[in-house]
Amino acid sequence: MDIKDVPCPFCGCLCDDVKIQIEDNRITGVENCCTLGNAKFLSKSRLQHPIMRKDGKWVEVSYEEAIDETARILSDAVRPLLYGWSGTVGEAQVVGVHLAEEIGALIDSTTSVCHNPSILAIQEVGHPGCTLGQVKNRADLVIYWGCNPIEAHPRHMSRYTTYADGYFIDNTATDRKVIVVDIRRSDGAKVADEFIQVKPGGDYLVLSALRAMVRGKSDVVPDSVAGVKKVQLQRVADLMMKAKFGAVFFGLGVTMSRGKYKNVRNAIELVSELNRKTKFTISAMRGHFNVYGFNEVLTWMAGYPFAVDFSRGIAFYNPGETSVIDLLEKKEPDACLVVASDPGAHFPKSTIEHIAAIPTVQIDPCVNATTALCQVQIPVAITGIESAGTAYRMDGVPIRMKKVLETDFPTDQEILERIVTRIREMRADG
Amino acid sequence: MRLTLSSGRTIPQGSFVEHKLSKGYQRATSIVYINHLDLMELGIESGDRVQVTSDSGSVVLITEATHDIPTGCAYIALGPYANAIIGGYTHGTGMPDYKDIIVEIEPTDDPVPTVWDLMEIIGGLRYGH
Amino acid sequence: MNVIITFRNHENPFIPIEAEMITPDAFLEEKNEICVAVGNRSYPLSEVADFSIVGEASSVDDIEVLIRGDTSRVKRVGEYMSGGAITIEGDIGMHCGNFMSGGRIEILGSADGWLGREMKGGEIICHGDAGDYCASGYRGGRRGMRGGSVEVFGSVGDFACEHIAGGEVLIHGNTGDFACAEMKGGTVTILGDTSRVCANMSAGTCYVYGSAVEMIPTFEKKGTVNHDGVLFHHFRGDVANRGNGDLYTVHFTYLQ
Amino acid sequence: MAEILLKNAYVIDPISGINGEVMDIAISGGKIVEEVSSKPEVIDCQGCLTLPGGIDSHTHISGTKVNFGRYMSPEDMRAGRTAKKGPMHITSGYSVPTTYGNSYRYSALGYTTLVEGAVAPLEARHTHEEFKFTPLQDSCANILFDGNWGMLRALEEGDIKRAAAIIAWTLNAVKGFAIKLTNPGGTEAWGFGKNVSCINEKIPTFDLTPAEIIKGAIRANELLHLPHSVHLHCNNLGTPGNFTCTIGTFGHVPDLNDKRQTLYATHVQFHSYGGTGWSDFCSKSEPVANMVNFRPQIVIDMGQVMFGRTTTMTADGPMEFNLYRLHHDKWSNHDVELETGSGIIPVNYRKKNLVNSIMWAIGLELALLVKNPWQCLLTTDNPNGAPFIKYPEIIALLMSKRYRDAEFAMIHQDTEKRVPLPAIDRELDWHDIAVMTRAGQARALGITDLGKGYLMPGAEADIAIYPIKTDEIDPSAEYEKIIQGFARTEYTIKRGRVVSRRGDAIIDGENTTFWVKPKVPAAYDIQHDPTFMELFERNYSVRMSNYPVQEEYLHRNHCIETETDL
Repeated sequence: MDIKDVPCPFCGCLCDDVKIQIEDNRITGVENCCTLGNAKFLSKSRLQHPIMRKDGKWVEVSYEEAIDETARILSDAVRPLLYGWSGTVGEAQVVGVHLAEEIGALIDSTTSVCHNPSILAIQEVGHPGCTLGQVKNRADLVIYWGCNPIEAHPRHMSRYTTYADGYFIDNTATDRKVIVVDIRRSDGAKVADEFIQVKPGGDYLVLSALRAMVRGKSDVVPDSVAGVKKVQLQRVADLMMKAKFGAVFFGLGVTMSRGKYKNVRNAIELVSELNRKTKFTISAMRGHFNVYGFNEVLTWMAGYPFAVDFSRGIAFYNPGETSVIDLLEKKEPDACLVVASDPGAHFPKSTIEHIAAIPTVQIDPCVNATTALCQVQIPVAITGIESAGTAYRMDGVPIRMKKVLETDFPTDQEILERIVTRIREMRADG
Repeated sequence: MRLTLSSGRTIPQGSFVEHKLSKGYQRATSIVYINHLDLMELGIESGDRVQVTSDSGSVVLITEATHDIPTGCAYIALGPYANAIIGGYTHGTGMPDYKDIIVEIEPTDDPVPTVWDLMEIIGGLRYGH
Repeated sequence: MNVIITFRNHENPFIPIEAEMITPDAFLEEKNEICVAVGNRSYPLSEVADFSIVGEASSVDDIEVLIRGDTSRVKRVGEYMSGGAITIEGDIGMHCGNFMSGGRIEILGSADGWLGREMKGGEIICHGDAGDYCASGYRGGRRGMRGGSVEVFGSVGDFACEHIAGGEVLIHGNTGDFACAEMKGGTVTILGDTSRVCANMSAGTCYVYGSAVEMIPTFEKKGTVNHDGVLFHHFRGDVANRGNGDLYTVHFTYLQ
Repeated sequence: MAEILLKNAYVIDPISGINGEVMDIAISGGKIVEEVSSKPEVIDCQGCLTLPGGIDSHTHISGTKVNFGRYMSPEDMRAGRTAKKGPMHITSGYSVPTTYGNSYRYSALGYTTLVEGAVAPLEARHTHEEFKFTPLQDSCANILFDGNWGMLRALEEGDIKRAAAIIAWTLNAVKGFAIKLTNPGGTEAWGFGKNVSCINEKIPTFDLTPAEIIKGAIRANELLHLPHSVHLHCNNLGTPGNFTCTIGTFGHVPDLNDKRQTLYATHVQFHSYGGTGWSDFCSKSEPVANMVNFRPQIVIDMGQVMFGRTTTMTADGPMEFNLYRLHHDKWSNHDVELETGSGIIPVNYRKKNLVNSIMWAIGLELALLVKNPWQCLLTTDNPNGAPFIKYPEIIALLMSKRYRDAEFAMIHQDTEKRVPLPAIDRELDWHDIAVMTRAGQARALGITDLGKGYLMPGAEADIAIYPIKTDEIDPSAEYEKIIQGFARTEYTIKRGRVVSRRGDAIIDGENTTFWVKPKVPAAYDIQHDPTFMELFERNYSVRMSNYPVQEEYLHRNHCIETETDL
């Protein structure tokens, strides 16, 4: 059996044109997908039963016991942390937010370690953006800044930018210019019309220089800025101003390097400035397929996109204080629930040391690095393959993920609802 | 030798992301990409192992030579190996320094640890096998 | 009135205590029970600290609060205070003196992040170091500190005086990265070194007696001036932001 | 479902012709009935003012743009935070509250039905997701067609029926309620950073003028027999001298429907400006109101501005960019491929600011100069003119000349020379207010047949009981009591259940989403039309099969099927 137009549950591109072949409730073929998505659709390894650490050993337990233990851990905690969320759908995230509200928890997502700085910047200066189809149809200049679509979002260029057919673009090969800005000559840089190599940590300075040039104030800019010659900067500023529709995409090279959100802010302000001359948009290359969805859900429910502390009964937000890395680094949480992400593989060592030191429960289909750090792991259906729900593409377009395989595994949402129910029962019992 | 190390996504790392305990993932995330000239100065060849040490920690990695990274810099896929040398301080922003980390690099014959090893060092417990 | 609060060692020293009720203003009203939050639980102050009150006060300015013990994780002390004095013997946690409009806070140790955030008046003196976002604004902020003064004898972290719109700040040591980012008013004096100072400033004045490293490349050089017996390079900017602020620095370097 | 008997209710129900009668209202099965069985729950209203549940016919409460307004505004979020209380979830936000915040606060004001004013079809799924968490009000989504390539291409070809077929398919696909046009043609021009100046200028990409788009959409709307008329945000919002554009637009509107208006023009305050620039900016509420008085086929809403901080958000991307250039504060923009645009900026309307003062006056003038209250409905274009929590103050301003004069004395002193407000003595009465806040909306939206907006047997039991005794208050003098009385109901009843009591929500609630499904003959079913499919295939970034909003998003809903003339 073939199923068409399946959205891919890997990256923020959320390509929704994937074709899946299924035989005997197994995926036997995948078409239109990239290497990363293929690997996910065809993956076969998974955890088969809930497991719990007892006397220094892993033992298989029932779902009921695992959920009981989770409820007990979370009820007892004075500063519980609910982390992850980007690899599941909105319907499960909603239950997570209600859980956090109910037990006075901290809740944060993988946003904290990817585009957190983009959000802080947007909160200072806003965000001139658009949907990806707008770029595909109109952009005659595409700028990838501190991101490498070929490795992180392999179909971004073919679906939405460089190689995509566009309504107003007669010939994508000649009518669309591509600029890449990076500290290293990435694969993306090799196919660009212009490559700007910036010294590590120098993005902010280069962006300031471009803003001054767009304002016609080139005279103040020194001959070289963070490794980039002034003549190249002027050439790029002119290209930007001459474009009919320019689209900037930026990634972790901007958000993670020194200055963090100030880099993003400067990029946004460059784009805002360019809108006085022509049309320009800027967009974050969001990583997980539904990392943006969690930001949306938490925002409409609590008012903030990530890093919310419910411990005082209202929503308090202050990244740097209520965000996951800072909390773990300061050893604040006394219990942790990890859902649909793998901090063990992606957090600095000192912070996961704390995850290992406190009672931690993980809800995830697969054994991963975090498995080693938990007390309990509850396996679930694979979201977007074995369970359906809503995900938000990197540009905010909501897409319904499909269930293409039958499974006996419960969904994230079901497990979370059972945990909430169990906590309420425990409280009612005193 | 002192280099500025950045971490980021790579295709091999992404492909194995659902198989974090596999050899493929270990391989994909334990390679440090260094400019040919810097490798020559270190007196080692592409594929040799190095001890990489920052203010926050130390880990053994496998080198791979490249021209795409300028001298004085190094690159590693994000993952548990990179994390061993990344600190938890976020400058009050919530985002740790995954980029622009100053590291000291020296040749070593020590083995590259497995992902389970890295997790057990910090108090974890491997599952299975 | 003299109030002495001594924080006891807590069972789990890593869980912060939120103590926004500890202000001279709160002790003026007798009936006020001072409560603190420890994680998601709330307790009377007596649960975590011993405290004694000696004498009476007819106005908030008659009240002096002395805080002792391990207070490095005690947050929001002096929030919204309008007068009187708070002295902290040791280190203090985040958000000390948030929104303060009058009175005086003296910290004998060091302060964690967000010291004097969005402060409007009064005085903060910190004898040790201060963390990130000293004398700054809040997330999404347009205007940070608007009045009063902050003096730090040690060094401060990153994003010091971010969004500052008024008041005076004196830092004896160094600052981290992005001091005075988005500055809109007020005066900041840095006796040590600083990095990417005054990025995107629109107005206000900043003096750097040490070195400004990684100068923002979009400031206009206006020559040199003598101030306080020292020769400063005068910059005007940030041109990228149509800014008209003044940055004076003794030394500077660009990242070329 | 429980039965309720309201006793001694002082009822004003304009649709049923009741203007101040003390009566009992029986409720059963979520509806108003002739009588209830022996043991209903009895609520003694003690002569308090009892109205049909409030209906907001133009507000921004759910969806991509609204949520981005929250997302980018932590300073607004912290300005209005409440803790969990009984069944109430936490809320955050002042001008763009969280969904629960919107729902609880609207409920406290007695509102039971809300129309989200602008939804891009591509992102409609998001709006429906948020509707689910706005539990105490029924909801409808106005769907944006101002830059819809499929519709514009059909209009360009002069094929109204094809345009109607595309509208029908889209409304059905995204579970929308009505056709919304925001700055028609302007949002398409904004795709390349341009705008259109007024209704007779050709737009880019398509051989059409805004006037042709508006007229075409109106005809398509009537071919589809949609419950609501075309819902229009005129071109040129917010620019000095735009009143000529507004009047010109109104002049193009035929009278095609005997049950309701043919055009609903929203937030007309923002479209009633005189002057050639900001220096001679002035009110042109008189000519605009006169035009409305002469044309019963038009209904407008006020778009009242109230002083203080708020967040502006609209699909009108180019307008928001102009506003950004004036304020130089944060600016967000979000163009939606093949469909529309949007922009958001925070603003602070200040009494000391002359332009803001004039804007404040214009909204009131429109409400006072339009003779028939059924033709001018009360809105702030929430949150553009002000957050909806200001409605009680607006009601008081309309009912009290003395209050208006007191406020007028506080605003910029030059306002007097630029506006007619001080010379207007009219004071609206309780009946006028009931029309402008519920009955008029129900009729304009075409939802009276669904039991909305009145209190006779057969109606939905959506009822607001205010702590107001009309015979004990002189609205003209005691305007403070008007404000207090309308700020918090004694009871808000939604579909036969008390959902809110003295300002607090007391149950979780479960809303109904209303959407339309025009019955289109096979020849006009665009779903399998090769040209339409190709448009999708080539230009959209999502697959056509993934575009429609699935049934899963509707929860409780009511599909309004219409017969069409295709």
